[in-house]
Amino acid sequence: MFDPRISIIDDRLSTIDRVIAVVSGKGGVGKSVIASTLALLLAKEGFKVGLLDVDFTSPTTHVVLNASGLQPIEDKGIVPPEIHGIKYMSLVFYLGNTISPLRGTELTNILLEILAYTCWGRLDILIIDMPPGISDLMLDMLKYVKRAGYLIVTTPSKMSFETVRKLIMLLKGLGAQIIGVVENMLMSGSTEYIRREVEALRERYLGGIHYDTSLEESLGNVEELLKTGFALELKSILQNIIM
Amino acid sequence: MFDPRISIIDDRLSTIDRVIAVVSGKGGVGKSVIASTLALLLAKEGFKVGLLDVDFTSPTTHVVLNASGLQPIEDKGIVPPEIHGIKYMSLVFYLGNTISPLRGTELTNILLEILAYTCWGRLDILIIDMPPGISDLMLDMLKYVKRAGYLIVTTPSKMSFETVRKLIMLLKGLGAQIIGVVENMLMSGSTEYIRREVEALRERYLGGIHYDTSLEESLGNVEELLKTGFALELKSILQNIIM
Amino acid sequence: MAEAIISAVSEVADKENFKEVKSVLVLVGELQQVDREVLKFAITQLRPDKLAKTRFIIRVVRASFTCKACGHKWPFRESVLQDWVKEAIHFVPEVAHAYIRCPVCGSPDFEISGGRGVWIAGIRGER
Amino acid sequence: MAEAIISAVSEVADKENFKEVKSVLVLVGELQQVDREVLKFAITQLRPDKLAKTRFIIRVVRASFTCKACGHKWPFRESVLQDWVKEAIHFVPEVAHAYIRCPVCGSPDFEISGGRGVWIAGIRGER
Ligand SMILES: Nc1ncnc2c1ncn2[C@@H]1O[C@H](COP(=O)(O)OP(=O)(O)O)[C@@H](O)[C@H]1O
Ligand SMILES: Nc1ncnc2c1ncn2[C@@H]1O[C@H](COP(=O)(O)OP(=O)(O)O)[C@@H](O)[C@H]1O
Ligand SMILES: [Mg+2]
Ligand SMILES: [Mg+2]
Ligand SMILES: [Mg+2]
Ligand SMILES: [Mg+2]
Ligand code: NI
Ligand code: NI
Ligand SMILES: [Zn+2]
Ligand SMILES: [Zn+2]
Repeated sequence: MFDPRISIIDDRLSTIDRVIAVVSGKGGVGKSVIASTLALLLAKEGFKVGLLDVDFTSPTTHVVLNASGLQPIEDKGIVPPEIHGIKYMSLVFYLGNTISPLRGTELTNILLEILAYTCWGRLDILIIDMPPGISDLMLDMLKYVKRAGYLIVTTPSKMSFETVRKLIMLLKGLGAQIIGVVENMLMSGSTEYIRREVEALRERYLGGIHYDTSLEESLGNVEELLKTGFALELKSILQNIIM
Repeated sequence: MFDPRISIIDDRLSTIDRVIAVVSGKGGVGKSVIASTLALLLAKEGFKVGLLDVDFTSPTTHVVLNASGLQPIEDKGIVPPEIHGIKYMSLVFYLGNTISPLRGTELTNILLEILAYTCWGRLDILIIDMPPGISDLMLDMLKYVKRAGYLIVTTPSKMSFETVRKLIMLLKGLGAQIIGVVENMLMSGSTEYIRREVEALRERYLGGIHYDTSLEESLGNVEELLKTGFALELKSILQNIIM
Repeated sequence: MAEAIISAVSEVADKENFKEVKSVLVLVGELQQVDREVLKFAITQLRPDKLAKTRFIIRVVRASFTCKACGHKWPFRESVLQDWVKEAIHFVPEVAHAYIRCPVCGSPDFEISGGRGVWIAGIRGER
Repeated sequence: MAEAIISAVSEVADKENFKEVKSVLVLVGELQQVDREVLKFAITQLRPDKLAKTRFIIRVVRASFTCKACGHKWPFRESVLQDWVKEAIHFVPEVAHAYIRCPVCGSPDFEISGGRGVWIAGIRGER
């Protein structure tokens, strides 16, 4: 038995110049707001950009983008709808507000399905928002999307870096491309703790983003979101790296 | 073929009066600090308490408890080591600082192994710290530990409640026992948003815990941790409910 | 989907050093809701010269679910579902977990034990 | 482990209405690192009267791994591991993912394709 989806994935992704997965291992560090805001920033700069939400049991990028009510079109595959200049794909299109508890084997199946049948067309960059944990979807990305570069997000907390360190070790061990580490939700001054730890692992510390009390209110309002200190700091950190 | 582990789980848990799983669906909301601190508070009040960290790919409760270097004893099963008056079990005992990426089927196997072979002895309460996501381990808890009560944690954010709402709907649909919802990391005033949403779902809003800048530094130092505003607020919220 | 099948068949044919591929057996899960004739037609349109004479046999596999909580098995009956739900399951069968529950115990923790995906179950060729 | 086996066997015997259980075939994964004689002795000590005459046959199943990234299969060779790692794998075989990598591609994404767990593969009795 032979699964034809696997042999078509590289084909489908061949029209995309660069694939960037936003990861952490840890939850709640800001992966989804960073992935969504990065996609918005890139679209505004004139890049052709796609955003894929792979946190299938608890997707959230649609909240940031206010993307409810969108529907993909079926035409020799699935054509993702466009919002704010981003080609956007999420399981939310098919789930509505219901819950879909999914086991790991099912998560793998969904990823394969989406990678094999989504027609992204020509893209400069595809951003992938990853779930927390170091489980099926992380292993599947490493297996099926070998070209992906990893943008790692942590908070200043040792609880958070405890997990991030392990993820970095995994990615390094497999020779995956690590773009660098973003430290999100700085409270007042940086402690330099994360920078030191990241550099000790010989990876790139990209910079810090402060905790921004105006972010929550701006979620769902893209104009407002792009004006927040959060978005400005994210832009200045990634300016020369991704944009 | 018949897996003997499954038929022994109820036996193993039969010496435990109450099982409480700390859940959210969402990551980074404070499940692990709440689960650990709750266990510490209960031990201090004289309860016989156990703590089981089920976030196998990214365990963190050992950071809160400063529980490195502990080892369980094998004696007709696994006897969990005691720390700060808590019988404590985590995969960290066997992983050290290495990373163990695990697929869902493997997570299920580990859970069964631990539930079937850990000898908790007489306990008033066993606290289980759950991973983020609504996947294998959540479904396995519902399948193998039907007696568990669920203590749900959210932050004030709509991003966070987007997922928590779905989890509540799942638990309600299955008739699982929901203890109530704790709102963690309040910044300044409460917005009442979470309370209203929880009550609309006809569940119990237990109270809010403020963001506490002294918490991070106290992690690993149990004396200090129990003096934080975080611990005091957690205690007053759960006083009449769990203690 | 037709592209995926052709690309997979070509890959296997190359690996096996087939001069000619005689026939291909394709199993299509019922949940995929693919029209057999449409798929056959799409394959005919898209196949490269190398597969011009290949016979594509397409078989639909019935869908069924097995509950992981209570063990109950039941068949998929799409008639009870609304159109947009069918459409969603057509795209990703796993979203069934959002809309279908075990008829015995109410659990969403079931396995799609058949009827999902597309499989190339056999390729016959000449070297 | 002996308790688990006895409790499972008793359960099945009740369900099947066995008056007497003749023999039980127990498969023990090599990764479990259980000494067959020790397990046999523990079962003899713990079994209830009902199972007093039952013959327990214990077989060890060799462990092997299959890489999900590259497909390579290889056998478990515990000799290369340090004692405390063996001890850890003895308790939960899945922690092998922290210490062992595929010898071909270096991936930790492998399956323990045999040699884990304890299984009751057969129970023969008289009604
Ligand atoms: N720099 C920041 N300032 C303020 N709030 C933030 C910041 N980054 C993230 N958040 C908030 O933190 C929560 C978690 O963010 P999210 O993107 O969902 O994390 P993840 O995807 O890693 O789980 C959200 O409520 C989000 O709005
Ligand atoms: N009330 C609080 N005040 C300040 N920091 C908190 C509070 N609750 C949790 N945190 C911090 O938030 C981060 C996430 O907490 P954690 O318990 O790891 O969440 P989860 O287990 O849900 O992923 C940790 O760095 C923790 O120290
Ligand atoms: Mg997220
Ligand atoms: Mg946690
Ligand atoms: Mg499909
Ligand atoms: Mg064992
Ligand atoms: Ni289709
Ligand atoms: Ni043992
Ligand atoms: Zn059922
Ligand atoms: Zn390999």
